[in-house]
Amino acid sequence: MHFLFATRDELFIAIAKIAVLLFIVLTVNAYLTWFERKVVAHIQSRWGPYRVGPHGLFQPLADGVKFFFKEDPTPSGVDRFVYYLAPLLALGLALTSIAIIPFGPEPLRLFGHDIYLGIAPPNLNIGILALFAITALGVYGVALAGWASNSKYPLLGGLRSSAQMVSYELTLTMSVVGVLLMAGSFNLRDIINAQAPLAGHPDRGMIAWNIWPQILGFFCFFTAAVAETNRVPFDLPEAEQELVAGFNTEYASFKFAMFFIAEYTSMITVSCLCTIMFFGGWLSPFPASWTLTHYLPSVILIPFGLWVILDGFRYETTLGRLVLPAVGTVITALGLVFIVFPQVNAFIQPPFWFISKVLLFLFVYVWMRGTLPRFRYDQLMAFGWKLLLPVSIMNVAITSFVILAKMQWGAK
Amino acid sequence: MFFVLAALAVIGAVSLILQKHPIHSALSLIVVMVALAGLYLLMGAEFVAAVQIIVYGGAIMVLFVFVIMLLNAGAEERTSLSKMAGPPGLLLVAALAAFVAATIAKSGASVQAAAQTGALSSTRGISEMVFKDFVYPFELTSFLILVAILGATVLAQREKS
Amino acid sequence: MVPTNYYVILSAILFGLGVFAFIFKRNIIAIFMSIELMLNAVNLAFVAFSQALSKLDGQVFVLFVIVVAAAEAAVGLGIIILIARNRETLNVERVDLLKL
Amino acid sequence: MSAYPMLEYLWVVPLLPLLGSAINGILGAKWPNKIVNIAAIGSTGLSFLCALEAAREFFDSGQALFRREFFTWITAGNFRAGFDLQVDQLTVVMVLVVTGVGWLIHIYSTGYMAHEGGYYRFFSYLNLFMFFMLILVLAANYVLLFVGWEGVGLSSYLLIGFWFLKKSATDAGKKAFIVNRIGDFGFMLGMFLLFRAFGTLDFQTLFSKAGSWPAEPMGHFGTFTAACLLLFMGAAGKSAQLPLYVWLPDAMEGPTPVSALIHAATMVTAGVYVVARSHLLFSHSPTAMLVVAIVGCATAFFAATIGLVQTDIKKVLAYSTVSQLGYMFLACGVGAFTAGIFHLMTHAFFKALLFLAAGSVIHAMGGEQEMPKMGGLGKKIRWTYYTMLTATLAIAGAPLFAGFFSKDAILFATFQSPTGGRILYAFGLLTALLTAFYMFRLIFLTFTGRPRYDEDRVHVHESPWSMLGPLVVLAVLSVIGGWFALPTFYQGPDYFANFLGPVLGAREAVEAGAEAAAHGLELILAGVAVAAATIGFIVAYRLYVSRPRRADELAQSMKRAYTILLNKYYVDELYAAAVVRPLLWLSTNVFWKAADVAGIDGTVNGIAHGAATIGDGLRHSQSGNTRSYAVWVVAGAIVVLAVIFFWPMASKIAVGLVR
Repeated sequence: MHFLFATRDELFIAIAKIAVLLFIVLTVNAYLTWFERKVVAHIQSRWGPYRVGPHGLFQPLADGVKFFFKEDPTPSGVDRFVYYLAPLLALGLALTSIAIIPFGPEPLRLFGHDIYLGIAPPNLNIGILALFAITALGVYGVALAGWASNSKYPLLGGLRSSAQMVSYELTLTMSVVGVLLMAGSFNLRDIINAQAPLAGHPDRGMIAWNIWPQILGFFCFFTAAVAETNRVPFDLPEAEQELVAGFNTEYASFKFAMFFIAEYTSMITVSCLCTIMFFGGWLSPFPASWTLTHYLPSVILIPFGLWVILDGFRYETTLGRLVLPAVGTVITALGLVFIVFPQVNAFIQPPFWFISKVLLFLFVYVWMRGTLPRFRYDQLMAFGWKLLLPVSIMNVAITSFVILAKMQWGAK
Repeated sequence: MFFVLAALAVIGAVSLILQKHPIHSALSLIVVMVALAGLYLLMGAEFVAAVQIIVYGGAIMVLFVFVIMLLNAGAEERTSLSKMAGPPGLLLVAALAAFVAATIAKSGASVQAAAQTGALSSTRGISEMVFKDFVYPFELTSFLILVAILGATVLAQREKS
Repeated sequence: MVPTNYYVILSAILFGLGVFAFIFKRNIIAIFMSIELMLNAVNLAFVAFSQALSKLDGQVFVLFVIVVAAAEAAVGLGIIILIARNRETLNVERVDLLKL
Repeated sequence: MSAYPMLEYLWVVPLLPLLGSAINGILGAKWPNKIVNIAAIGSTGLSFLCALEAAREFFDSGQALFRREFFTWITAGNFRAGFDLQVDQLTVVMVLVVTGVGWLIHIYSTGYMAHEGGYYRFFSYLNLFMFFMLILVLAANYVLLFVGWEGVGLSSYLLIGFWFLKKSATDAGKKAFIVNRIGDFGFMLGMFLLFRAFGTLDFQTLFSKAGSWPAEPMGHFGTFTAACLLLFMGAAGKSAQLPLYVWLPDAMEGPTPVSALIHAATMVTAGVYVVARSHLLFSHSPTAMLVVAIVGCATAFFAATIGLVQTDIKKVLAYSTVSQLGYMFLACGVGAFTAGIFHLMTHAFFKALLFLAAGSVIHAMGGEQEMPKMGGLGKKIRWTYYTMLTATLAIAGAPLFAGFFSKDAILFATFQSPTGGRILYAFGLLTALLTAFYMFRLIFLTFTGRPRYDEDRVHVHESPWSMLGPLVVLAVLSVIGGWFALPTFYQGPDYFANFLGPVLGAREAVEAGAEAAAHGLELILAGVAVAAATIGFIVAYRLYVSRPRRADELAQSMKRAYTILLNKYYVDELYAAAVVRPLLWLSTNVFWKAADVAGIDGTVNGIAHGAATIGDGLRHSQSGNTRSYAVWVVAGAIVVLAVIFFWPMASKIAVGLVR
């Protein structure tokens, strides 16, 4: 793998990709907040954001604006360099990690170039390792933030989070090893393809996914991932009751936003990872022979769009009556497009599955936040070191043993 | 690309020396390590690069930062001796670096001659070496780590009094 | 293709800087870090030669070095914490019980 | 060959005792005596049976020599010493004697040592001895033989010093060891010489080569003579011949079974065995033969004279052993190797018996060894008495007892031997007389007459059957042990000679021929010997039974001679004056005071002081400042690098290292 690009076009393509991905990710982030608030609200039988825009759809925008124009005080006695560095580090690393995720198998042919979905080149042999490397560095953002803001709550928060992250990183890595053993490669694409039906074997759809043999690994991985992202129930670094807001107490407005975005971005990353590692990435859960399932995107989109339109007509505010139908029509149109142009449909399949799985995981995140209580710190550590790590190591042992056994007694 | 990374590394090292505050030194050291990782990638040693960042960047340096935070280490104060130590030390080191460079460069020339830069699938090859040729050293290192864990635990725990 | 010598010389420079840091710094943690720096320089040389000879041994050795460094860091930092506890300072010039 | 499993697995025979020794030595400490017995007696008994089976198979296979190289032990250049065992008639005799008698003595010891501390230790040593002895006799080359040789020396040392709290015992052990060293020195030199001459130490090849060499005429001092004399030096050490006999009497400090097994029956006969084993070499060198004969004869007479006046029952037996060994060497010296081995065998029987019986007496007396404090025991301990009487008759050469035949054969051979036979014969005869005298003296003093001990303090009691059993068996053997040679008296063949014929070769045939010719002569000589023995008996009877006071008067009348004898010709004192004291002086004044204290210690201390001063100077560079140390390290590194850089050779090396 080399850094220098062969042609200028490649450079441009790369930049373009980055721009697009950034836009998507940030938007998704924004609406993720909305989504989260809504879901949690409904879990707690509230309405959630409702004022700004229909169903509070414009809430994220409002938040963004607020973040921009809010006063941004820098506390006295902070270590300025580090104080500014920390959020940049956090956000930068979080966004970088997205770059490694591949979103679709074959390239999109545009202007005579093969454009792969995903920024990293498809032959990135150390994909998962690189990802881990980046997440490993992610600790600094939090730790430094906590240290730099020269105040005791952040310091404690920073200490906690760095300790927690370092501890759970082990589990995170170990629990993936099983998958890597089965795939025999670090390359994320290879890992997904390893879950695809082998040539000459019956296509068994989701049966071939890693989730079944690696159920233990998945459990460990997801838990550790949640801890890595400092989410409930492992969000001790920002445990309001104990230490105001943890490491980012002293951060305001945009720098705070950075941490915020970083957190949600890493949520997305982790969801993508879960999808790739255990849920067959962009593979359809159904055997390819079930051709009808190819129309699932449309089948989902069109009714949803229609419902949105209807709902829009019945909405209280004028804005709502304008916006919602528009959104609805767009969605419906998309669905129709998929039906009309089969090649588009064919191309859309993998990303569709990928995204839907990711959304599922994001929902799980939110769901957990809505339901689970927070750990106590000692519980957290004990859980990480005494349960997760041994289990994941055991998982590695079992997996390797099974693989060896298969090699030995050539079971199929 | 090489020169960018090399410059980055050297700058990091220098700032490691010049920074007064340990945490800044730590940060600059992290810079050095990342730069080195980049160099490894440049040389096609992907696995090593990844490990370099994961272990050095993600574990060891975190440990450093952690300890610095824990001990709340302040900026170091200069003393006459250390002022004195500067120039001669610089001389010594210059000589050392020069010698090392020159010596290895001399040998490096012959190495260059022998070098056929074949792209080797590093990760697989490394794994095979580690678990075939170097399996006993590998086991030994694992034992070493165990010892280190115990040692660290024993050292860091407060005596129950 | 960057010639091996460049890498080697770079590693030499880094090593030298590490040594200098070791001599020059007074904060024990910084000194410890300078050791890590030296180790890194050596690793660089290892990888450079392994690539030059297209042998993997060098990289394997780097792995071992990293492992050892990790162990060393764990123990060393434990010791540092002890020192900080007992001597209330991190300045090596204050830690001079050996002096007679 | 697999038809003969025991021969195939010949190594089992020596291994079994080693096993027993190891087991007892390692585990025995915790065990009750019974289990130790099982381990010890079981192993030796088994190896006895194995030996029997091996012998049967050997004769069954009907080959002259069975030889098997089990594994190579040392190879250097063209030198090879393997763990090679061999079996031939001579070996068979030795092995059977060793294992058989050894086994009996083991059994005996269970009774005798029953109340001793370190029971397991004793048996461990004893088995160890058996192991080495078997190695010695089974070995098929001089090196392995030497291993056994040293091994028996070691175990003898251990056993003599068995009661290591008794200073006299440990001293005796050391003495035995050191004196043997002197002999072994000769032995090794002999081996080296042989190797240099023949390029091998393997019996078969060595002898076949040697056989082809011409014999050296009398008085000529060539390879054979030198080698033989050196070997004989070793033999003399091991078999307690003049002038190296001094350790044997002291060795009586060991437990009596040890004296019986090692210092009477087996180990001390190793020398004779070696001489017989390398008879080919000896028969190539009449000079050496003569020396052997003379030394043997002298020892026999000399020891006998000392034996006359000893009062310690075991000492008497010890000197008698020495003199009997002299007989054997005499036989070898005059070329009657068969007779020598024959006497070796019979002697093993009756001398072991004597010692065991003596042990039984001591046991009965509760540890008393002085004959003047005994007397009249005959009625109290009948079995011991009769068995010992048998043995005495045997050693004194009473007709139809074992000793009679063997001794007779020796004397006859001596008489006939061309070189100075008559004189040697005379001394031999005299010795026979003396033997009879001191043996019967022992018997009378011990078993007859009035008790001279405090009756109500010492409760004389017969020994347990575990001790008496072996006595009886040995008694039987020492009666019938000589009957191989019985037929010779009516012109029949000498079974024993014919039996050993294949090994001891041509010379025997000649002798046999001569024997046939001079049959009448043999009868006469036998008569003379018996007469001599009878005289000895009568004298003893008159001195110690009919007129007890006479003995003391005699001692008074010839006081000087008596004291000389009583003090063993002052040989020990002589050695002390001639050898030990000069050595002591040398080692004290030269080696210790001059070389060690002044030289070595001086140097060492000087260095130490120098180091101290230097360190005193240098320690001020120890600022206790870590980084200053670092600076020094760096400086050193720079120096090294400079060397590597400016010195092309070194740079090459550096490149090599980098590669």
